[in-house]
Amino acid sequence: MKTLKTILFTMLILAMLLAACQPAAEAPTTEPIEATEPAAPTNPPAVQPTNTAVVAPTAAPTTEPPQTGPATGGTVIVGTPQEPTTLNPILAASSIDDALTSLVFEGLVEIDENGNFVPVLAAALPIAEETDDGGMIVTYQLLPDVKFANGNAFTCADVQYTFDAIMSELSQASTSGYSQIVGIECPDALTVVVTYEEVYAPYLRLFSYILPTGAGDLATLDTWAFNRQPYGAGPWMVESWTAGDNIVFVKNANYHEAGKPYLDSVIVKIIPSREVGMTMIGNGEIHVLWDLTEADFVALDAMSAQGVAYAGAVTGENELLLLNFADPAVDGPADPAAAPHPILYDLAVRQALQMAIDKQLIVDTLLYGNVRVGTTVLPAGTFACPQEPSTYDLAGAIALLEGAGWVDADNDGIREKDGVRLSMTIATTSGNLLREQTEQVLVEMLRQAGIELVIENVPSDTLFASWDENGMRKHGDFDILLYTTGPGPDPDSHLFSNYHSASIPTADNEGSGSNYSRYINADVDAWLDDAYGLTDVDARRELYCNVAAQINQDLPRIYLYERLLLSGYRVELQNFLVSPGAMDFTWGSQNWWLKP
Amino acid sequence: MDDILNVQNLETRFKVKGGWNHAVNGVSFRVSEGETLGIVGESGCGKSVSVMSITRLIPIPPGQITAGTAMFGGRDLLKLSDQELSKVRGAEIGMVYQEPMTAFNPVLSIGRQLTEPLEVHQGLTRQQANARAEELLSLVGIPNPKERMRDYPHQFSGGMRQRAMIAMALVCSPKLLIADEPTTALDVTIQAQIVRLVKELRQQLGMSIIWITHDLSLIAGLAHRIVVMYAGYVIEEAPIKKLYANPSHPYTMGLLNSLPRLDESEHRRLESIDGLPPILHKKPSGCPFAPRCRFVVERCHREVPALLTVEEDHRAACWVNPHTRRER
Amino acid sequence: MAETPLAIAVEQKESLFRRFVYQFLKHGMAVFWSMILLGIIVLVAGAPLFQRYSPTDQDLYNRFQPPSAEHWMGTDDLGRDMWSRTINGGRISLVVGLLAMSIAIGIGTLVGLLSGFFGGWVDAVLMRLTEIFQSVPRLFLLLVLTTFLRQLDLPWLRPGTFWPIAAVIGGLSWMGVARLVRGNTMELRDQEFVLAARMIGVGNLRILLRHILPNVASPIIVTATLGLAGAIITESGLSYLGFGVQLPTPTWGNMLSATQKYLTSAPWMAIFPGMMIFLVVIAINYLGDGLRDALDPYHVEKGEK
Amino acid sequence: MSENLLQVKNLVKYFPIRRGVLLKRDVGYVHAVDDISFNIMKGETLGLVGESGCGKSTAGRTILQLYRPTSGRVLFEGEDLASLKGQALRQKRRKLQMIFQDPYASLNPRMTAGDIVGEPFIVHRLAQGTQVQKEVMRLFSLVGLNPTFINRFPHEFSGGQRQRIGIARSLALNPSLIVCDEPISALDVSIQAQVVNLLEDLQAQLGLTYLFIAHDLSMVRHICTRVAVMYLGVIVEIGGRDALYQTPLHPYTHALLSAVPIPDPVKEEQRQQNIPLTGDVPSPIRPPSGCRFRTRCPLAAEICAEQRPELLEKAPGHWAACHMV
Amino acid sequence: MTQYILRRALQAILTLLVISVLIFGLISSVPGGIMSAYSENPDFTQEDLARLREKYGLNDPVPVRYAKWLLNVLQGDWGNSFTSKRPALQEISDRLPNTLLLMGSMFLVTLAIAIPLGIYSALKQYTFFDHLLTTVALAGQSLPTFWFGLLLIIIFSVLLKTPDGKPLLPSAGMMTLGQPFNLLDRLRHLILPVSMLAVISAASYMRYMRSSMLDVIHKDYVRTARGKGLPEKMVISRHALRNALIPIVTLLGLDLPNLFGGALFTETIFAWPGIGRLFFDSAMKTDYPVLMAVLMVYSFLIVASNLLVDLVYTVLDPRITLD
Repeated sequence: MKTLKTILFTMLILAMLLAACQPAAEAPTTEPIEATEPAAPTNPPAVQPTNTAVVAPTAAPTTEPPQTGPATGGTVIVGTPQEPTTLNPILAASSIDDALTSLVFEGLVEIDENGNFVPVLAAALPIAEETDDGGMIVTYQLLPDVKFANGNAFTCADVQYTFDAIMSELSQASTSGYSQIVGIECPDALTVVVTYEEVYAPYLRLFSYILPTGAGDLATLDTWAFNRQPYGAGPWMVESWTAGDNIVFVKNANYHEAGKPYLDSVIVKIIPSREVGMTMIGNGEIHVLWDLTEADFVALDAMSAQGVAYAGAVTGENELLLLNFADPAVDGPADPAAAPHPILYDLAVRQALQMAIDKQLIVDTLLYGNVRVGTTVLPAGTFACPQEPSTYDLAGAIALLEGAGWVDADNDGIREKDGVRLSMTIATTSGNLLREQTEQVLVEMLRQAGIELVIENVPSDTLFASWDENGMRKHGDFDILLYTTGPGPDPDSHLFSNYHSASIPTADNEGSGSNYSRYINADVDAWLDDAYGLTDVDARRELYCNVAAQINQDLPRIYLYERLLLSGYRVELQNFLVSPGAMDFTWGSQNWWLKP
Repeated sequence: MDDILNVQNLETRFKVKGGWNHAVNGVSFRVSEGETLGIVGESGCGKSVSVMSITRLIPIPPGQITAGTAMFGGRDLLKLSDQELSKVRGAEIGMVYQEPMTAFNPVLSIGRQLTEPLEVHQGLTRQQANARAEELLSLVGIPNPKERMRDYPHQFSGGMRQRAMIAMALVCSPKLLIADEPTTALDVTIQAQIVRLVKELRQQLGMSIIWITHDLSLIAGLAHRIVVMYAGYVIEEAPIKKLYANPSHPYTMGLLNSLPRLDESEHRRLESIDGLPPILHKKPSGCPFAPRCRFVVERCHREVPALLTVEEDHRAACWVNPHTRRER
Repeated sequence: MAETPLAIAVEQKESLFRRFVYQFLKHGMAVFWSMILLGIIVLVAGAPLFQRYSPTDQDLYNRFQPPSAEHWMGTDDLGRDMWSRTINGGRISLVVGLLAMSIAIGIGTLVGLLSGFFGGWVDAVLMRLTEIFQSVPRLFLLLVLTTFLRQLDLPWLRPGTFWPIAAVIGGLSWMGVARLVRGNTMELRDQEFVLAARMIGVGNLRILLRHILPNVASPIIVTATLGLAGAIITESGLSYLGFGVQLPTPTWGNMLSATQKYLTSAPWMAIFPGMMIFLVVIAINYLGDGLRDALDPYHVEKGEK
Repeated sequence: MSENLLQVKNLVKYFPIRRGVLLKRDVGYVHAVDDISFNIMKGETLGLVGESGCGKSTAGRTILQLYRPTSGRVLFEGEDLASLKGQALRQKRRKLQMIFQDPYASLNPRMTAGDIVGEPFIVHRLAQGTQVQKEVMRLFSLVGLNPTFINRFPHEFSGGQRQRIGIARSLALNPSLIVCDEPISALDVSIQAQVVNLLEDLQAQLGLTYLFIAHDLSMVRHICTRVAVMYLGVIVEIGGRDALYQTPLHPYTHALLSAVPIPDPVKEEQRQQNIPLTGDVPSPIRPPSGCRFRTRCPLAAEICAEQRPELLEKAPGHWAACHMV
Repeated sequence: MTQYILRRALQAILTLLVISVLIFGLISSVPGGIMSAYSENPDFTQEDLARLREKYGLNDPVPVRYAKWLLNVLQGDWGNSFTSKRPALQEISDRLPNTLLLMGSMFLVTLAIAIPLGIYSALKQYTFFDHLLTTVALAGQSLPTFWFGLLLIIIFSVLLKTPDGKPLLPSAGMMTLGQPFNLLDRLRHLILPVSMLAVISAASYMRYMRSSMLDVIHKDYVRTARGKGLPEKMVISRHALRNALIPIVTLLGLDLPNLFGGALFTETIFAWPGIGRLFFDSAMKTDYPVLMAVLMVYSFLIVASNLLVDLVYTVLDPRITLD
């Protein structure tokens, strides 16, 4: 299908020119940094989805006259709060795993810093053709003369091998998409023909890494030495991995881009305390600090005089409140039909909640005005469906509650109705300062409306535990949750698993699905089912926008603000870019160089 | 005979909560060469403190020596620097303590503890010191001294420990041996052995001895002269036979009469001294024994009695002659 | 000897308590620090009387204000009044400390008394148990247990409150007390006054409660003071690791742990709760010193010997 | 003065020494009291003397069932105390009391003197309220303590006074037999006399019977009517006071007596014929075979190692356990 | 002696067994686990999840899982980490030396500070200096470790700089990355983490040392030593100190479990790749093979060090015999 070719997943630019102008020593300020305009309700779908999603470097380098050329040599030290568990992408389980594997492995097609798919080991973006039986064939032409770090040539066989590995018994990679593949043929060493059983629209996201054929016997995949000492066609190879401390990546001499990488080595240092990480980047003890949050803007700004800049990208995810429609007090799996939530099942309460929350105030203060308030489940990308921002209207919220019968009869500041106190718990992952601040602000805001929120945070593992592990989210054992989620480049799976009634975790489906609100809307179900069979982007978008609008009416979730990916780096490090692909701050690391 | 030690007018006090405890109040005594002096009194009478003050082995603070002289070999011990005093202790004055268990360091071997003074005072090598220590151990009657040197104090029996303690005190051949209730913690048969041993050693080595005790029976067969103390005062002083034959202070009399005797012929009621010895928070203005005394006269409350001569070498600190019940 | 008529004026009973107070007052440092502790307790207990702002009222436009006449200790990351949070935070911290300490002392004393008094298999079982508890690193068990307790839906261990924290800290801190009490009990059990009590027909229970317990009380009280200080610090450590008392309820521990990011930019946020912990712990330690001296029945005699 | 108040028959008390890798088992015993028999007649004072570690205190406590005997019988008023338990024992034991050695350790420092002396009334429900106080004051007067001091704590009393408190407590239940376990050895000389005089007075006044355990032979001679000498867990000699002191039969008694000093320098000078006992007391864990004393005995012969000498009546009322006499 | 060690070893095994049951039960009842990482991902199919559950043996009931675990452990197989797939023992052996280095240095520094100051304080009892030290010690005890650690970093690596503008001391890590091992560098990296713990624990040890010393210097045998004419230095060092150290050794033994707790804070703050952090991470991920292994290793170390303390006793105090 021709239209498929045009599917480019794009993201929104969020340019932030910052702190160069701010005195470093200034105390944290509550004034919003001017970059973002307050999202006025009159704004039409704020910015039409455009390509690129880069936060421009904060400090001066861009304005300087271009250098004669990149310097070679040197070592860059990257701080991360977590240690990767593996460097084999087939086994990768966490975002740090994903990010670091891309130092070693390159794929056929990857997402660049602008959010576009670009060919990497493929000579060009592949061509997809629908077959008569409803299937699809995707043909890749591979770059010639590419060698793996061990000197072996990169060929079609490696693509086949990678596919086999992903599908193998011990693989822990997601097989979604790959499972549609019926076969991979190699007409010649540099041509790869992938046959899909049915049309798989997001096919470009597949094969974002290629394993070398010689990596090992797939029957023992999980215990390969390769998993910690991998080599691929990427710019780096692992020299050493000191458990719990650091991983040293050295230059891949066989890298296919001539003269690159510029650096000699990249060292990843595990720094569990982010505060200490901040002092280290300020001191120049490390060059990059991965995975900062929006709350770190002030500290980052304060360090601009010490040569610290930052880069980030919009991810399309929202920090949101997830409201439970089912009664958590009932033993067993929550079920809104049988036992509706005594408070949250009431639409008026949900609306009042949204109205009583001054999202803009949160953004302006806690986030220093550097992000946008949340308005829609699909804020960015090809399928972006901007929605009216909610209005902060405390009086309106109160009126709504009063109208719905929630009144404060006993004058304790909290409303009641039929003996039910308007009091709910809110849970998020413990130990996350920004989220804790957000929660506390919410507590205060809602108290104004006579709603009580009680904070009961739990370790992230408890919050996100699976069905079998009696996970509170899976079993609906909560009132309100605060966390981040959002669609990937193609919103289908996210919308289906989060809002479709078939995705409510139950004992029957062994807890699969993420519709934790237990939200059921027949229209939404129908739109989502319809969209699945469509290939026309505009038609799909229309259906998805229906869903987004309906969600905002039904309010199973309240979107607080849009999340940002943020990494700090030192200004002497050039070409540091963040790809929104997979939280990938190591994207383009072959181009990194250190200004002397 | 020359005085080997001459203590004059010694005063020692201890700081306690809210004031001072006057433990020793103007005590004077002397020890001649080769003489054994017994210092007798009940617990808390200041007998140990007096003697320990001389070698400054009382804890300072809270202790404080406020007056007095202690001439030993031409020097006043009380005026020596700590360093000079260390050279006297162990070398010229040997000490034996009451509890042989606690007086030995539990974690060092007997041999090690015995040889220490030799190394410090005489600069002997380890071998020389060991040889000397073994010699002493066999002198005090410890069998297999060579092996026992390696033992720790807890491996010795009580009597053995006290023998070893005596050996340790004598290892540098001191001129004066101070024994502070050395047999109190021992059984009678062992006590008899120790007493016999000391007598033999005294004969062999010819040192002077100060023997502090509360036991008037024990000291009767051991000392040449006796000093009786009460509440920090010397209240009677006499050659041994004179004291027992003619106790001249009511307290001494009371003590002697309160003892049951193995040789008493018939049952008699023991004489008890009513009341308790005082703890002196300030120096008394009268005789400290007055509140318990049967012979008390008005003057006793007014004036601290001086040591008055009863007969030659025999002095008692009492305004009354208890035998005649007349004031002296 | 004549019968004594009851009419004789018996000396006034000088209560142990009065004697204890008298002895305690002689310990200068202890008195000084007790006054400070008392002051803090008054502040903390009467927090509503001393606060100008509610500890939870936010003023997001006035975050990170340094100390001023308006906000004596400045404001925190949500523009709340630090003074008010500090004095209110002390409530939970002190209550957690007290509660944890009481639990630890309770269990420890019981285990120690039984173990030391009865000996034999009772002792063997209880001591093995103590050993087991002692052989697991406490902090780690704390983390696992806090998570575990949250899982249980016990009403009185309602997550988010300080109860589970206090219960867990207390439940994992009794081993030292148990050993101490056991040692003391074993010593006392063979003391002559216990034999004497047996001789006059006193039963086990009365011996334990009347003869042994009062005599192990003073080491227990001293340990209790140290345990109190320890529990306050442990709570702050748990908060640092994200396991402490839930926000927005302020405790000194979670106030401190939230300030790491602002140690340089808004140091007052860390200084004040830190200082309170510091003052309380020092005060409690000196209090313990004073108690130890005052509770020693032989204290007077020792001083005079 | 002929009625037996207490009969001790073949009393044995072993303390096990336990050892083992996992399960402890008894690997040996301290033979603290090893088969002793004697009786105490109403109104008399029996002295039990011996050096430290000879088992005399253990014997006293075993008789009172503070330690349960390993074997043997303790007949008190015809009833075997060793077979009694719980309440029955408690009731019976009211007639038997004890005075302890250490006046510091034997009084609970956290109780007032009055509470200590009054406790027997409370646990046996003999009196209540002011009645208890009245009784306590009566006892205080009886032992020569100022009855107005009942609210003082033990540490406010001197050693001698504390011992009086202990005596008052033991008298509360109107006992007929009192075991005095070294009641004066921790006291100063002048105080010892006070306590001994008190004990004698009380005996005369209340018709008490004493088992007087002591190591001080002079004091035992002073206070006792009959004396038993113990060595390493066994009684080596028992007899009337005068007989035993004037004509001791057992070589150990001989040695003991000759070791006791006399407060008279003249007599001491003449008395140079001590029988010196060499060496130390053997371990009670592995006591010598045959006669316990043979390792230190000047008279020891072969038979002493082979056969344990029985306690035989060598003269009327004068028993000794020695092959050589 | 041998018998004693044997008995203690047997007891230790029993203790460890009970501990393992307890911990295993606790861990299994805590929600969260390896599967949550996957169940989060909408792209994971139900079949994928089922396959993974089976692979990790999570379908068995807890007792069966425990039995399997125990059986494997008895054969020397502690299982593979759920996350890194490496043998749990290897995960530990990679980090244990680091923790031991940190704790060992800390111990040494603690004792090096605490013992002399404690002695000095005892000898100068009730002087100004004594009061000062006591107050400082109390201050040290009342500092929450993590807070103190961050403070140290701010002072020594943010505020204080070397003349060429580099931080005076490195804020974190075991070594300067990208350089070969260098002892001086390692020592520089040890300074802050070690002082964070050492200052705090030295505070309490100093107080213990002081009171232990005060107990000892009034003992008879110290007087005896003086009476022998030994110089004061010798009296203190040879006679008093050794006896005063005996109770300190007990404390060291009892303190050990808490020290490992302290290690967690240090390792978190100073990015020290040690076993405390491994514990924390695996606890957060409910990676139970590693978690069990870490806890068992800890417990083993504690039990073993208690035994060691008892053995050290016999060296320090000849009165104590083990049987």
